[in-house]
Amino acid sequence: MSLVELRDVTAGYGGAPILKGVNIAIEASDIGVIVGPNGAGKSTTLKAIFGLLKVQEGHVTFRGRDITNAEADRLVPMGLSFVPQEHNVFTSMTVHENLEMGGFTRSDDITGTLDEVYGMFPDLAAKRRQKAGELSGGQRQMVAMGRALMSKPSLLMLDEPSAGLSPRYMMEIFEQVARINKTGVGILMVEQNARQALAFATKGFVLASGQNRFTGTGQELLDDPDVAKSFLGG
Amino acid sequence: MNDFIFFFNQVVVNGISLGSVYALGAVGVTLIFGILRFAHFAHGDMMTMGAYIAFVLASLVAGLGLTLPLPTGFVVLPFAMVIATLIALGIDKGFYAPLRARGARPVTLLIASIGVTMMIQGLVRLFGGVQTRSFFETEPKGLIRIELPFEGVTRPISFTEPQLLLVIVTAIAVFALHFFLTRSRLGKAMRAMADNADLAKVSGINTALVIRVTWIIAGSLACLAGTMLALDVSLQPALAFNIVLPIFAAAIVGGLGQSYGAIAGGFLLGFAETLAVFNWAVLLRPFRDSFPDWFEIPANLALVQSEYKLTVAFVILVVVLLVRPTGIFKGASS
Amino acid sequence: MTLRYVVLFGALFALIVGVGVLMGLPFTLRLLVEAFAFALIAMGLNIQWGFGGLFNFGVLGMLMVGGFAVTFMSYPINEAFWISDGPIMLGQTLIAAAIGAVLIVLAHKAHRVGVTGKLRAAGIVLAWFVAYIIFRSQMDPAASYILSEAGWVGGLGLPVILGWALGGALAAFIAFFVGKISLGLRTDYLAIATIGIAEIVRATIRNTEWLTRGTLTVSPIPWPVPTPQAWQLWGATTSDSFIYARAGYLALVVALVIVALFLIHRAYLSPWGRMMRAIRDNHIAAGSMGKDVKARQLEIFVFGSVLMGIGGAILVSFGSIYDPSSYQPINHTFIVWVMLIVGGAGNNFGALFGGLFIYMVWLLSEPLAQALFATVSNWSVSMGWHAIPDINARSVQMRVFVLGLIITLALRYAPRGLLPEFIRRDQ
Amino acid sequence: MSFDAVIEVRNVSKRFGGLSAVSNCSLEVARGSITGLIGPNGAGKSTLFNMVAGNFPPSEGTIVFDGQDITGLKPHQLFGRGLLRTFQIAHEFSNMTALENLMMVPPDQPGESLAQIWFKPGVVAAREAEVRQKALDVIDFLKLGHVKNELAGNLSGGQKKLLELGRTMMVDAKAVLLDEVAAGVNRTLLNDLAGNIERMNTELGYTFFVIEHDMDLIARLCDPVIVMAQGEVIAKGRMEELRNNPEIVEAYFGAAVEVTP
Repeated sequence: MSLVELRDVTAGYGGAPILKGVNIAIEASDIGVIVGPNGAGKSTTLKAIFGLLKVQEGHVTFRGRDITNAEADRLVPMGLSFVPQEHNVFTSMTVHENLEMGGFTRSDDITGTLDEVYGMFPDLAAKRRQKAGELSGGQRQMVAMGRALMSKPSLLMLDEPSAGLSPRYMMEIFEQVARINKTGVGILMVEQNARQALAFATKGFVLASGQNRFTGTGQELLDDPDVAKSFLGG
Repeated sequence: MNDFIFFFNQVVVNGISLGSVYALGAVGVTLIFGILRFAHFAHGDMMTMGAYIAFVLASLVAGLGLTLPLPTGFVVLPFAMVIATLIALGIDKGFYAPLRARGARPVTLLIASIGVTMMIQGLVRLFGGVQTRSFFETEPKGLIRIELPFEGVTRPISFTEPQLLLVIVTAIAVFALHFFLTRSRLGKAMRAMADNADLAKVSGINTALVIRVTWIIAGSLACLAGTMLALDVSLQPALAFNIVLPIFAAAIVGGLGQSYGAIAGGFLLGFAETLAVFNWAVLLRPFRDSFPDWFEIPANLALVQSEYKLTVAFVILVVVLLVRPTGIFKGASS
Repeated sequence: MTLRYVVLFGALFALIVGVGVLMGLPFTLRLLVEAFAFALIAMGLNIQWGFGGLFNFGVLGMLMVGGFAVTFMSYPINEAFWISDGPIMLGQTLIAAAIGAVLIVLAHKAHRVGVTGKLRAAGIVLAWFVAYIIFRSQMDPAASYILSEAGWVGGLGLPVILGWALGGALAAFIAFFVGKISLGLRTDYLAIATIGIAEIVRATIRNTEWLTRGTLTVSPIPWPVPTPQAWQLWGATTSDSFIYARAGYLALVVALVIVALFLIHRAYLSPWGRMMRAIRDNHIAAGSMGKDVKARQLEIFVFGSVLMGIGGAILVSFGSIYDPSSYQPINHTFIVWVMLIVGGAGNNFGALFGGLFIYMVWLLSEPLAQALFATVSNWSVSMGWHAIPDINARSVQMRVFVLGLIITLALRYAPRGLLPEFIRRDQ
Repeated sequence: MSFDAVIEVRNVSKRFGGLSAVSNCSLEVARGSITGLIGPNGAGKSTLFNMVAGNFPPSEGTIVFDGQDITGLKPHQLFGRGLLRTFQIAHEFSNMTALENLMMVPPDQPGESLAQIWFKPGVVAAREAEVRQKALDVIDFLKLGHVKNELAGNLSGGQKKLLELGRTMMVDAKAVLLDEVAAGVNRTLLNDLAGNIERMNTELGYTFFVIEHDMDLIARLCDPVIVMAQGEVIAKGRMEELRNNPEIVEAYFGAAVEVTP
């Protein structure tokens, strides 16, 4: 049984659908990466899983349970977590409060998880009383990831975590993602920097125009000349 | 010295009272704007409605013939706030929630709040009548005078009991709100949603619950502000509708969505109004001997005539909108 | 769609006939004159909100300005004022205002001579303050002099139609400055700013007694058509005279509304309307397609306000009394919004229908509510309980509630109104 | 080619608060060319584009269009000088039909003045007929005839993009800024779109300045291509050359990251 699975999902914001029958499946051990040209429906796929837009046809399951069009406040306690691409921190709140909000749905003690997150991102520990809006782009991305980890997810979804970051931060983020995955958290992320992302993905999905174009392990896709030609810029 | 006490009684006491009412109202407006992203125009009438609820409860209690150490209208306030809160939740469920569910634009909700304003006004006048009433028909309004132990000072510092209570409850409400927003889980969730509603949702925050809490706070603060205003002046159907615009001005001047800004804006406007209509000639009189003979102190040196008191708020509002549209504290944008 | 127009306007006509039979001709004519005046005002708001997407909560201010204009223009000349020193003192006030204006303009232009930043801002604030002091130093004595010597300025004794025109012009003049100040604001700020400015206008007109007589009210204001008294002089019976006079007034107003509707609708169907809808839909794209968004929004704001000013003037002439205290946001701003939302924003005929229909509902609900309350009260008495106190005062409040209910229901169930904006398809 | 540049960006910088989005950028767009602008997300392409289009002024530097300084001019003023833009997310007038979307474009229509509408209806009608014919021609050119009476808001993403392109054809533009025309457009329609851009360039003499993520489209249309990274221009040349330049490939496409999963 897959951790999360999309079967023939058609979804959109009303009007013409953006996803037209997308299939994706991820295990808990996987780092899944969705790549493809702009407008292919990559981010839309994540939003469809997280109930942020309407799934018109098809099904989304999480550990075998149907979560099609479930609301986020139900999904987070189940173990799903999502880091949006933009506006992914509470700018007027401190780093610490941002993390607390990540653990909002938990009724148990969150201090242990807080320490883990600070251990994972030492930069943040030093700035815990600072407003998130005053941080640099890379630090914000860490706050956003830390917030998403506070709910102790078993599936972490990231929408272009490297967007707008300098190469140093990008590497750091990718390394953290790989490390998080090793603790048993399934990863599903969307990336523009397709090569780097596919290089460490266990599963890659190339979408175009709202449909699956190629699926395989990251290495298979990198080696596929068709993929390289159309989507990796030769 | 007497003249300075006059200044104190006229400006400081009135400024604080008016500022407190504005602040309590503006906090409600700003919270609703922060969470629901629309200008809730019916807020002033929710204040009036709250005052009428308190009035009815006070009449019932007075009918029991109890004598209380504090004004009856003040004692029944907690009960009135509960009722007003329930009504506020009902209004949201009946009139705003369906529009939100449809994804209506904020301006549609603003127009809907005009409809709610009219309904409340109609009902208040229907059941409460159009005449002016007083909470102090059956009991005296306490007056506090503090004689200063200086030589030649004949005029005491004076303010009324409701004014004192108003300042106390405003301070308590502001501190309670501060602790709620910064310390409690739900308060932080509210700030989170005001900051970034989509991300709050993604974090698993129950946004419907936050909206309910917002109405509970806004509704009870509106009832508090309305009742305290009615205790201070008098109760009439147009009580708060007349000050809903200064309240909005206070919220905007403070930066819409900013609770502390709203409090600051409220006091700023309260003082601006009382200072603008104060007759500054009073303060010049003690020095009349030191002026040359040809200089005659004009009888009235008020910056604006008292008829234009309310327009002071709008002038400040318009200037703020022109110079710094996000308010003195940076406001949320919709 | 055409059927919908026929049915709605047919029903409206039937309603008018029904009212005529039940309530008598004089009442119906009065209702129609006022309803058509409000339809004109609703059409003005439709231009601003329906065509341009500009939120105007200051309708009341425009109506008051229109009312003042026609009062000033058409009321007989007050000899006592003109023979006094009043005109000279007002002239001095005008000069003082001009000096103040020059000061302010100079302060604004200080950056040309190198004064910038905070210093310039301080200069501007100081200039406004000094200008205000200079103005008040002349205005206050002039005002109290006129009040004591002549009572007030009086009118100009010119034809009423000129007063209506001045109402439109004065409203346009004020709308221009209001628009300059506030049109860049977001919708919710614009709403508060316009209502704030309207309140300033209201406070000013109410309190400048030397010019408007303030709360003392001005009457009788002349009519543009023969009055009932004139008809009586010509031999008509009292009851007939009211019918003739009001019918004459109604004919004039209806003619005006038809001309306005024709002109507005023509503009709406032309490239002008297309451009305005484009700006409303997406002002960023319209700007990048070469449309001067700011200037066009100002144009539309002024255009709509002209109709409101004229409408306000018509109402005051008809009532024959100018009472600044009678203006209330509910009766003069919110009701116009109800008319437009229920009728259909963006559709001229929707505004016309909404204006006529809602005004009739508004006016008719008063006697209906009174009858209802009287019945309930009688029933209460017959049951041995108390009668309802102040029936008349309370029952009129019923209609405020009903109006609020109508607009919220309309927003929920017919958000585009009874006659929605239509799509123009090419043949 | 620099002696006949339509757009010249000279030492332009833009800062938002403390963040520097574009720093000291200079580039040129030659008359009659289709110049591409590529770079990773956050490279400052859109910021640069918005400054050229007049959406906000640069913090420093000048922008020259057709030999004249246009720094700080507003979009509607640039339109009057023949500089047009499309938007990454189509900015259609959603409550107007496709045809109306085109017909609103031509500047100085007599029918945009109330006085002309009321007092010179003949002039207005005559011009309106011309504008309509022109719009119908553009609709035909773009093969949108079947949706001309559809509300623009109801069109598909690709059709909206075509409509945006069509709006630029309603006037004689000297240069058109295309902001990610390929985003959200399916392959078949993209082919049409690219074909239309090529035709507009060769047959009608339009100059294009294009931001694009779709490498196929860039390779097909653009010469030269300018590469931006971290707020600076790092290279300019033909697409084939850039693809073979390892430094560019690393900056833009990125080197493979050695992370063991």
